[in-house]
Amino acid sequence: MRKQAMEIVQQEKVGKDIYRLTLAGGLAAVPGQFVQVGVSSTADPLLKRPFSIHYCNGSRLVLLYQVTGRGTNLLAAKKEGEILEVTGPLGRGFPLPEEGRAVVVAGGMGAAPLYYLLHALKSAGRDVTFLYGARTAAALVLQEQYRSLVRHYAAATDDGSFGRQGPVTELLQEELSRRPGVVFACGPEPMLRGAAAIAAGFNSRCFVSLEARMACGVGACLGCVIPGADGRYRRVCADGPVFAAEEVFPA
Amino acid sequence: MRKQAMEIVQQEKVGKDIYRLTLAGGLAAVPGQFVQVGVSSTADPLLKRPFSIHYCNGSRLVLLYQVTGRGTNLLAAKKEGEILEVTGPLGRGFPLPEEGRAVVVAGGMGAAPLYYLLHALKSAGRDVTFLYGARTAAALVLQEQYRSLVRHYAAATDDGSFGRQGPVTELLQEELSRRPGVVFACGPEPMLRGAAAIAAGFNSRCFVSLEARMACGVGACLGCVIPGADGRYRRVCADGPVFAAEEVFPA
Amino acid sequence: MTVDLSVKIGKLILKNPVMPASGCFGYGEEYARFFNLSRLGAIVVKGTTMRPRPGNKPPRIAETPAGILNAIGLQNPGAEEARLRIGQLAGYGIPVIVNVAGNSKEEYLQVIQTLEKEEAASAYEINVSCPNIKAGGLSFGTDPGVIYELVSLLRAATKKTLIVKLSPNVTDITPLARAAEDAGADALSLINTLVGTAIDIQKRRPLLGNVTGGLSGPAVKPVALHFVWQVSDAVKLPVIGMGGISSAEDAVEFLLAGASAVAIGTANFVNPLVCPEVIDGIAAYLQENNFNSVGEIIGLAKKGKAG
Amino acid sequence: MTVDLSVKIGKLILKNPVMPASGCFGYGEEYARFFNLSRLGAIVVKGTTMRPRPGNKPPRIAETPAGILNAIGLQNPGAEEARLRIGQLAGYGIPVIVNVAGNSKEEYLQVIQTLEKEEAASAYEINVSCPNIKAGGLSFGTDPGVIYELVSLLRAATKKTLIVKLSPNVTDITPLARAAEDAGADALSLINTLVGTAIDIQKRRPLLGNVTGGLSGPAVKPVALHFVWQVSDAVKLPVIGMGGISSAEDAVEFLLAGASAVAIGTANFVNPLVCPEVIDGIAAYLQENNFNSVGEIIGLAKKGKAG
Ligand SMILES: Cc1cc2nc3c(=O)[nH]c(=O)nc-3n(C[C@H](O)[C@H](O)[C@H](O)COP(=O)(O)OP(=O)(O)OC[C@H]3O[C@@H](n4cnc5c(N)ncnc54)[C@H](O)[C@@H]3O)c2cc1C
Ligand SMILES: Cc1cc2nc3c(=O)[nH]c(=O)nc-3n(C[C@H](O)[C@H](O)[C@H](O)COP(=O)(O)OP(=O)(O)OC[C@H]3O[C@@H](n4cnc5c(N)ncnc54)[C@H](O)[C@@H]3O)c2cc1C
Ligand SMILES: Cc1cc2nc3c(=O)[nH]c(=O)nc-3n(C[C@H](O)[C@H](O)[C@H](O)COP(=O)(O)O)c2cc1C
Ligand SMILES: Cc1cc2nc3c(=O)[nH]c(=O)nc-3n(C[C@H](O)[C@H](O)[C@H](O)COP(=O)(O)O)c2cc1C
Ligand code: FES
Ligand code: FES
Repeated sequence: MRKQAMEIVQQEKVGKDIYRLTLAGGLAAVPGQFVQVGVSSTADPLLKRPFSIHYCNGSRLVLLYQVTGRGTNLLAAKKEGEILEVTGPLGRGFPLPEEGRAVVVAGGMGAAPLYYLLHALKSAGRDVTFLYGARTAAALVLQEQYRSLVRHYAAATDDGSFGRQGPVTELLQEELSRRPGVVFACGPEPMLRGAAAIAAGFNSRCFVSLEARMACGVGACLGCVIPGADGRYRRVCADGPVFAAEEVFPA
Repeated sequence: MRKQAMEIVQQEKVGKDIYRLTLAGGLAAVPGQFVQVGVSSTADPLLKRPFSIHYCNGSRLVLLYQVTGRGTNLLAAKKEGEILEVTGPLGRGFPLPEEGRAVVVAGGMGAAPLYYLLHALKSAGRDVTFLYGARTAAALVLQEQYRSLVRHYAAATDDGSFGRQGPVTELLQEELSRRPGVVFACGPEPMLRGAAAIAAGFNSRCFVSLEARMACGVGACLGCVIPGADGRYRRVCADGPVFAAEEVFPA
Repeated sequence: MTVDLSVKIGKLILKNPVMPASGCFGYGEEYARFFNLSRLGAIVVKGTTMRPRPGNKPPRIAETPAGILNAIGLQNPGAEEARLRIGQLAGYGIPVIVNVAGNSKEEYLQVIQTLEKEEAASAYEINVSCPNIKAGGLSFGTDPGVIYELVSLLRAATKKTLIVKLSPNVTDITPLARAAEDAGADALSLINTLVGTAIDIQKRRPLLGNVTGGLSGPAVKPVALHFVWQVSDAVKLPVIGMGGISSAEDAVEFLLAGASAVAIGTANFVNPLVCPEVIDGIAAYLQENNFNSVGEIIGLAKKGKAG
Repeated sequence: MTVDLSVKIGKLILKNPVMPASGCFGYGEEYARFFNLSRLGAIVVKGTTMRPRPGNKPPRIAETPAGILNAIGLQNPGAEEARLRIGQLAGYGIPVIVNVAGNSKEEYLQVIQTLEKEEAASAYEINVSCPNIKAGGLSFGTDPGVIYELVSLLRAATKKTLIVKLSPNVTDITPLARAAEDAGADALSLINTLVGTAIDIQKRRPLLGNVTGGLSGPAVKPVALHFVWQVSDAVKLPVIGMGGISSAEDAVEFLLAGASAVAIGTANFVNPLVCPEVIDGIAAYLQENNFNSVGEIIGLAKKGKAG
């Protein structure tokens, strides 16, 4: 965990308002961890922005992000050669299963950290299904890259413009009824709750990656808490962002 | 006077920490007027920065500026193609003399607005002397451009690394003792006071361009005042930045 | 579909809820070169005292993170001259609100008496809160009894709309707001600037000639929003909210927090067109969110669940 | 030439004037992964109450122009558990200052009694100013009589250094500062956060679960500097200055304004190395300007001519 100045090697537009940013410099992280990225050299906007690690290795760090506000707008305007301040890796990532099948479920931009997870699962020789959901076909970015990493692949869109029409959790329901597996999910909270409930119905373990507004990103400020299933607060940045579903969603 | 979004056509380094910035878009201004330039799209730094008009015509605006702090640092980092918000032209410029000779005196970055003044004096067919002073040779930027506009030219540096060693006001003293003329001066305040005193000694009219910390730049906030020779405050942005020397410097 | 932007502040009907903040718009003439002032909901002119005031010694402005400090010290030409300048604004057909200041109750009263016959002066904004005058000014704004007496005195002297501008530099603003209400004010405006300073670390002395100044601009917006929320709960009077508004989004925050109108100060310095841009932006927000009038969103954030 | 960075705060000698601000550094462990905490002048831990507190409901953080609002609500594990965590900081060989909070005088006293036997706890910072606790907390900070009683009570209970942290949300801070001094405090610290709020204009409700929060970060720096200037004039006690410090230049401003030491809060979140960077930067400033010790610049801006 450290603060580094990293140079932008590539800033590619990969979808509507979605960019893939490649930074020079190594980072030793596990899938599901995140970094905090400085989007401005001045006091406004003040806070660094949290982004999951889309991919990293000893010499580069890749982020996949969507422009949704002021900070991400500034980030998208940055050019190759510019320097960003990056703190990380932060948080707890996905626990890699010792054995067995894995079902990885993405909702929209929730796909970002799962790419690195799929890499790790592939290296570990796991049998993996990737279920990729989004509002519409255009939001299913980088499909080929995801598909190339897994044995089973299916997509769903809310508007039916690609793959199954409906929530990606319907694909999960079918997948688990076909073959069991540990579930890893990232996406909007209702989708995560849905996935957790379905996994519970099959007695499958389920790990979800959550989001919260953060200040420090390291566990010091207690700003990013969410209530756990036991009613006690968890820090998303330091106790998560990946949690066992039963820790954060009441049964 | 209006607010425009202007595109950067060229950003050239013309000296140590000194840049010449060319923006696309017309501005109808008289020499000595200035513009306020937005250096950030966020709330920090908040205020626009005032810069004299180095040159302008119906299709472009040129500024000559030195990097001295946060805002000018941000400005220098901007690239061709980027858009700046510019308000202007602002303030009162130099009154062009109906007839007779003009002696134009620059101290350091005070040269910036005088380039446009020399253009106007040349167009008006005036006989002009330009006296260019700075701390050291390297700070006498764009000498050839200035020289090409005038009949008489002399330079002075504090350290003697170029031209006469000593303050540029010594050149003014000699020039006025040789031939009379209206004096136009821009530079550090002590130099302006010196120039005004010398001009007064020769019964020459003298116009000086002043600086002050500004907020609005248009005369509304009363933030940029300086005491006049009569003890009453003047707004540098709206009553100036060019003043008759006797209006602002007590005799 | 057009939306109804009009709001009522005391006896005034403003055609839209946007006005410049006092001291940030002179007597209007400078910004009249950028846009037609008749677009404004109202115009608010510089703080006016009975006699001309030279103001504080320079430097008067310091830039701070997302804000500025000012120590103008109420430089103004005095009530007689102000009256002439205000008269020149009659042609715009919008209410002119005169910000009134003074060192004593009598001075406030004299200013109002001087302006009372000027028809173009539609309302008074009583500045009991300028942090840049040493004598009297500050204490006026911090004592409910003094506010009550002052406002009662002025209320007896005028039928025009009386707005009291409160200071944010207080422990509890609600008794001050209630004192103004009880004494017959028609509306409240807030916030004035927060007291602050800045230091030049090379020269090792304060940046401002006056040592302290008033902080304004985006930096103070969260503080201003809180006061507007709190005061609009504590009194029935309409509140004119201000402090850091630079965009229509900011203005909508103030309306949702309970302001019936908004004033824009520092942002004029950064963007001379900010007032008309905010008016258009509020209309667009209302339309996009299917509201018919600005009245529908005033205080709406208080009804929603937090978080 | 090396410069002497040490300062004295009550009975503590700090080897340099830089410490993290309470609530912004947990119990140190998180930032220990970024740098060696023994570099700090002191470490200040999270506000501690007698019993564990869950804190406010989320969202607890909102970003504002050059600042943040927080509504943590004093989440802390309680004095017994805090004592264990503080014990673990002993190895760094620097003073540990425990920020103490409570809903009653008795609770403050109990916290101190619990920590009194923990040798690693070198000093107490009495937080009479947290704007995020509803019951009691706020009024503690605004009444000189209450501050006097509270500090007298705690003074009788401990010989350790007693620092009183004052609220900036007051009309006049000087009587509060004097009350703390008269009751035997060793030092004062300021400022705590300014009360503020922010509104989500899409959801039309406050951004914070608690509706209001405390504003900190660069936005508040001018306000903090003013209070430090004013309080260091009003009392003889050393003042620990804080509010928006993000760089050595900012820290030097506070020292020049009269602070004997500085604390850094929000800036840690942006730059986890800010504390050591500020320590090095202060040393560099002193060297470049030919000062031998940090003591030479404390309050120096007051002697210079303004402007
Ligand atoms: C652990 C974690 C991992 C994330 N990974 C990714 C990713 O890989 N790709 C991606 O596109 N987005 C990701 N996000 C969301 C991303 O942080 C926000 O989209 C981003 O902060 C928005 O910043 P903004 O300035 O554009 O938006 P604004 O709305 O202007 O931001 C205002 C404030 O709210 C915060 N904020 C706004 N939206 C979110 C959000 N959804 N989550 C947390 N804070 C938010 C901002 O950080 C900022 O402090 C992640 C969030 C978290 C917590
Ligand atoms: C009418 C006028 C014309 C000018 N023309 C030129 C020019 O042609 N070329 C040029 O290089 N400079 C010119 N200046 C000076 C220029 O405005 C400052 O160098 C610039 O504002 C510094 O900004 P900064 O953010 O880099 O410095 P910082 O010190 O970080 O700025 C902090 C604040 O102080 C203000 N400030 C700092 N220095 C000055 C200054 N000398 N005058 C006024 N305000 C200042 C800034 O605008 C800002 O608000 C002019 C100033 C005025 C008033
Ligand atoms: C330069 C300047 C001058 C001001 N003069 C006055 C004044 O004369 N009377 C007054 O009531 N408020 C005055 N104010 C305060 C503003 O009207 C307003 O309350 C404050 O600046 C907050 O709004 P803002 O953040 O939009 O600027 C002044 C503010 C500034 C920046
Ligand atoms: C997230 C957060 C938590 C805080 N918790 C406490 C606390 O527990 N006790 C306290 O006295 N101050 C607390 N503060 C206030 C800070 O210690 C400090 O006084 C204030 O933030 C101003 O400094 P800054 O601008 O450098 O952050 C907290 C501030 C923040 C941002
Ligand atoms: S963001 Fe600070 S504890 Fe999580
Ligand atoms: S800068 Fe506002 S009056 Fe000159």
